[in-house]
Amino acid sequence: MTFPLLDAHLIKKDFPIFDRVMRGGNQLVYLDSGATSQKPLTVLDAERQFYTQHNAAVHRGSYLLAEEANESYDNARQVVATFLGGKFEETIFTKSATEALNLLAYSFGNSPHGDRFFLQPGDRIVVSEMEHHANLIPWQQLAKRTGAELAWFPITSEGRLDQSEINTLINDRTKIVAITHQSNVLGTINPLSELIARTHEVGAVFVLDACQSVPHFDIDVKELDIDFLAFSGHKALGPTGIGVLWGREALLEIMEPFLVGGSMIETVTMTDSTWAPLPRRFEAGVPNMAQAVGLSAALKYLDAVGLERIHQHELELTRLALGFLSEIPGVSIVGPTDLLDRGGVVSFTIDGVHPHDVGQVLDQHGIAVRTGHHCAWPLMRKLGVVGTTRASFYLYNTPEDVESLVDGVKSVQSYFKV
Amino acid sequence: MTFPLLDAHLIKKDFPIFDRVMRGGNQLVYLDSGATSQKPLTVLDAERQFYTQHNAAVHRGSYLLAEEANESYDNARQVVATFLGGKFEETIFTKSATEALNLLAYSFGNSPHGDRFFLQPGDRIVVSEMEHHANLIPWQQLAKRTGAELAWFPITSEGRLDQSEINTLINDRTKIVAITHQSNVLGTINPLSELIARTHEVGAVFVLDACQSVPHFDIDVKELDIDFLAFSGHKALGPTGIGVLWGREALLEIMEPFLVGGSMIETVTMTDSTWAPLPRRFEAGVPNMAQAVGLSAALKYLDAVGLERIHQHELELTRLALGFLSEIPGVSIVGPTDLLDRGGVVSFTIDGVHPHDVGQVLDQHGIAVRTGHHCAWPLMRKLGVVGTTRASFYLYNTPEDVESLVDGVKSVQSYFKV
Amino acid sequence: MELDSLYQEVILDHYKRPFHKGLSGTPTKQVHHVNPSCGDEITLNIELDGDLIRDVNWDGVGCSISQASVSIMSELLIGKSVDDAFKVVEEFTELMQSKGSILGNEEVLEDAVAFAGVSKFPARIKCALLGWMAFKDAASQGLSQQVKGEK
Amino acid sequence: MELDSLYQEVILDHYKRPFHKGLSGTPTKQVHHVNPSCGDEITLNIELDGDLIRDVNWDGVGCSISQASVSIMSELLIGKSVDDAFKVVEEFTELMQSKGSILGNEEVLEDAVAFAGVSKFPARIKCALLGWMAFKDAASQGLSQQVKGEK
Ligand SMILES: Cc1ncc(COP(=O)(O)O)c(C=O)c1O
Ligand SMILES: Cc1ncc(COP(=O)(O)O)c(C=O)c1O
Repeated sequence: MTFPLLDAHLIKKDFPIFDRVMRGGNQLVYLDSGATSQKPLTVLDAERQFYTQHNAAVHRGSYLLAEEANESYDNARQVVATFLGGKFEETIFTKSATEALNLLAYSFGNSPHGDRFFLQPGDRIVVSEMEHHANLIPWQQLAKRTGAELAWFPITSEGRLDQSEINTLINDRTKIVAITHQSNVLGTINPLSELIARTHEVGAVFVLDACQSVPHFDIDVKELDIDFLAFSGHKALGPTGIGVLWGREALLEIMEPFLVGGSMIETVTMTDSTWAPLPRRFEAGVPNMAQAVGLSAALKYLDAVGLERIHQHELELTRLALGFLSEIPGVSIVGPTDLLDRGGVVSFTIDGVHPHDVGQVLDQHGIAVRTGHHCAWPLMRKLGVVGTTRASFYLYNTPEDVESLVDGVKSVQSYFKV
Repeated sequence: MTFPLLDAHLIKKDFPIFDRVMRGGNQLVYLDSGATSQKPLTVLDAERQFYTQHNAAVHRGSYLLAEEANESYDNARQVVATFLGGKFEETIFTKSATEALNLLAYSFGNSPHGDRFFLQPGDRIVVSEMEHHANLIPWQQLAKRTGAELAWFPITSEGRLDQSEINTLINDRTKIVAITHQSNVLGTINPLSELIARTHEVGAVFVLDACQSVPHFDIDVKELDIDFLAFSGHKALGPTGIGVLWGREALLEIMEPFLVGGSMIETVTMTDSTWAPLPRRFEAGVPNMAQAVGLSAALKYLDAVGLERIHQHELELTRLALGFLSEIPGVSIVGPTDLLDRGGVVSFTIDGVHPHDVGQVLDQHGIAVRTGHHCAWPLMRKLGVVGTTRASFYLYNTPEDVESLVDGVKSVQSYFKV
Repeated sequence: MELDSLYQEVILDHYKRPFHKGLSGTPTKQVHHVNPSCGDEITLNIELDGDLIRDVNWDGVGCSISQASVSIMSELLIGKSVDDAFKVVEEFTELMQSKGSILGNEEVLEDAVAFAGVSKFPARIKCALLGWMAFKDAASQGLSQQVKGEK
Repeated sequence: MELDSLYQEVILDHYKRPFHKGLSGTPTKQVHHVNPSCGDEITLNIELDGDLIRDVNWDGVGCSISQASVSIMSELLIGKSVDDAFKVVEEFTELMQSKGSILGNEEVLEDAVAFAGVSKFPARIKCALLGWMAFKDAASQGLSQQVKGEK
């Protein structure tokens, strides 16, 4: 088997965790990058370099270290902005995608009556049935607080977004459409162009949950013509504790702040405050500086390898996995079984064995997969499963990892005698 | 001069940044720990160890790495809880003190009508005139959103909390009292016992902004009898991107969630969700695991040195600084000039030189101080200054650092010919 | 193999042929518990006659550990007084938290000692405890209901 | 000494004896600008006669760099056309962003070239620009006010 696209064996060497020995004395076969990715040394070194050379509070000092900290933090923001195809001012650091999506929901909820983002009974927010809880519950609760209605795109039995009712679902009263780019359970990549066009036709804003896309394939916010995007650093080779909200400048500028406190103000009296310009208006307090620097090192690493190559590599692994797994009697793929509009996530079930037990036996072989509802309970119910076993691939996974998975699945079956 | 309390020269060696060379070829004299502290190697190593050995998403996998990540994260929480004198369930990781305080304000704001934390016109929130913006603006904006009234303790000309009107300020309609433990500008430590007693007498909750106390002296939430506490890891030798909210279990349990998404739910349907038990209810999404681990290493380091020794050491440095600085003609101390109820923060002004210019000249000597309004604009206005120059001490500061500061101040005066 | 200490024969047997599964009778109290991290769910009925546990039956979805655990528990607790049952629950909880350091008292726990190996797999402890926590909840509520004469 | 490249003699002079400080006259437009990180504030008046800048005066608090900068700027721009003034502002902004790589065109900037050294101190660039940004704002607003005939 030749994988000319990417030498994942070589890439693995950049990630110290692959030296670990797992249960049963096995090497680590890490197939849970959909939950969080491993970190290359360059990211850890970038963080350490910040702490040991340039650590100071940004925005707050005029001494040399503070200047350097500012510069590091600004450079990190510029790297992220460029990576997304957006502007410096449009790129907000949060602690996670979850915070980024909550920021939007709370900011909209803070809008005064009559404002563009003000929501009231009769207004509509549209999501889909395949959303991660992080892109469902903030909107669900915003709807509850404001009296707006929550509507959603159903999915087809194959696990694709059913856009047949798009024009009735996204109607004139719709203010927000929030959809995932790639399902973290099914691997489905949602075609966005019609969704976005329709959203803008009715004057609504389009929010993209890009947690599973930004780390895995090339995207450009301007080309997509979206209004907001959220992703988490830890799924993109970056540190924990950092996420990004990208937003169209003209929209961010008229939005209410979310977290309030130091560094995001213009003037403050006891009874009133005015807000700093973008991007600081949305970053209260001493920010997660080291994590921003780490994330920028991660994105540079991804850029150096090449997002298109990474995507193709993951697709090859997915092709292998889908092929092998669907040949095993008793194994059912959950989600699309072809490679059309699909990323490197493969969910499956094994007749007679609960996903948790599948994961346990695989763990004994050093194989790390995710099992359960994957923070997408409504989707599980719709699919009629209690959970799935999910393998998710990344640039450091090799064809041998897929073989290990397939062998592991067979040993699950023999262990449980199914 | 003998400093038997603490060998800060030895401690400095644990902090790699002190090897840096600053402007003018000078060694780093870091007197800005009030803004952010430097990090000992042990903290950086703890984070790296997590990433290279145990990195996986907590709460979400049943494989070995995920078990280890869970254990690391749980242990970190237990260390913080013990450090504060609180319980595991009461200790919530946030990204910063700013987020922790906003969490409270938003959670209270989400309370349904009739609930304990529900606010409406006629209700009162009490803060003080010496609050950092992070413990002022969240309450100010909450008051605006709910129609509640914001009231505040004034300060005396010496820079102490004026508690003479305590019984009229904290009245029967008061729901929340939020006060800083130690002023980040003046160094004043606020005596809390009467405040807390009065707060509880009227049935309100007491929120302590402990950003400047938790890193510097021993505190125990049970002994203090407070209801909520917030602090930031980065000011306590810990990483950026981590903060803590501690709350009384019985109160946290009846509070509405703040950030919503994965890991903080019990069940989810498209239209409704129920919430996980504490502490997870307040931690949505994949958490800042590595930063939590780093913070716990920082608190262990502080514990090993001893908080009481650290506090006494800082007081000695403060005594020196106050003594030397107040002898210089044209230099005025802003804040208490004695050591009663005081921490290691010394703010001052120099006649005829703007704080920004003071900081610039000090920087040329390798001395890092903070200048400006210190995120406490209302306090600056009350004190009638445009800003101050602030030196803040920590366990790695030596008497020589104070001497450098004093020499630096004199050279500022000669540079500007004042 | 390490795995065999987790998946004892008796556990796999109960998983395949669970006891007291299927809701029936006229419960003194019914409770519904969920394990949010993996999605396991259980509905559990308890039938009390004063302090006596006349019946326990249940339905739910879950992994082998959670299913077998509630099956073995039901078998073990039916016919006991609530007081005695609570002692068994306590003993079982202790076993689960032992990180493999104890083997469990077979006098008290009977077949449930088979779960001793679970305590070495932190992620599975909640699976094993799900049914027991549901039972504890149902029994406490059932008791106080009777006291209040609500039955 | 590095510091002397920042604090040129002419800057310190203007700081001690600022020009056009004190609000006066009947401004076409008054603006108030703030530097949130350090708390420097400026109120700036502009008096226009069509396209001609008849007067600039100001008041405010701030460091030597911000005070001297607005003093030198006022002196420089009074009597120019708004168009010409904007070119000077642009040239000055460019100098500030040059990180010490250029010296500044003395023909255009006159005394303001003294601020070339500021560009090597990132934290001070905003101080130097505060007055200039206020001027730009006031002039644009003043112009469009005249066009709309609101004056
Ligand atoms: C007293 C006080 N409260 C709150 C804060 C806010 O902390 P952070 O910016 O880390 O959230 C600070 C520090 O900036 C502080 O000194
Ligand atoms: C599609 C999707 N959206 C949102 C999230 C939430 O990301 P985080 O938990 O890092 O905030 C995740 C990952 O957990 C995800 O896969």
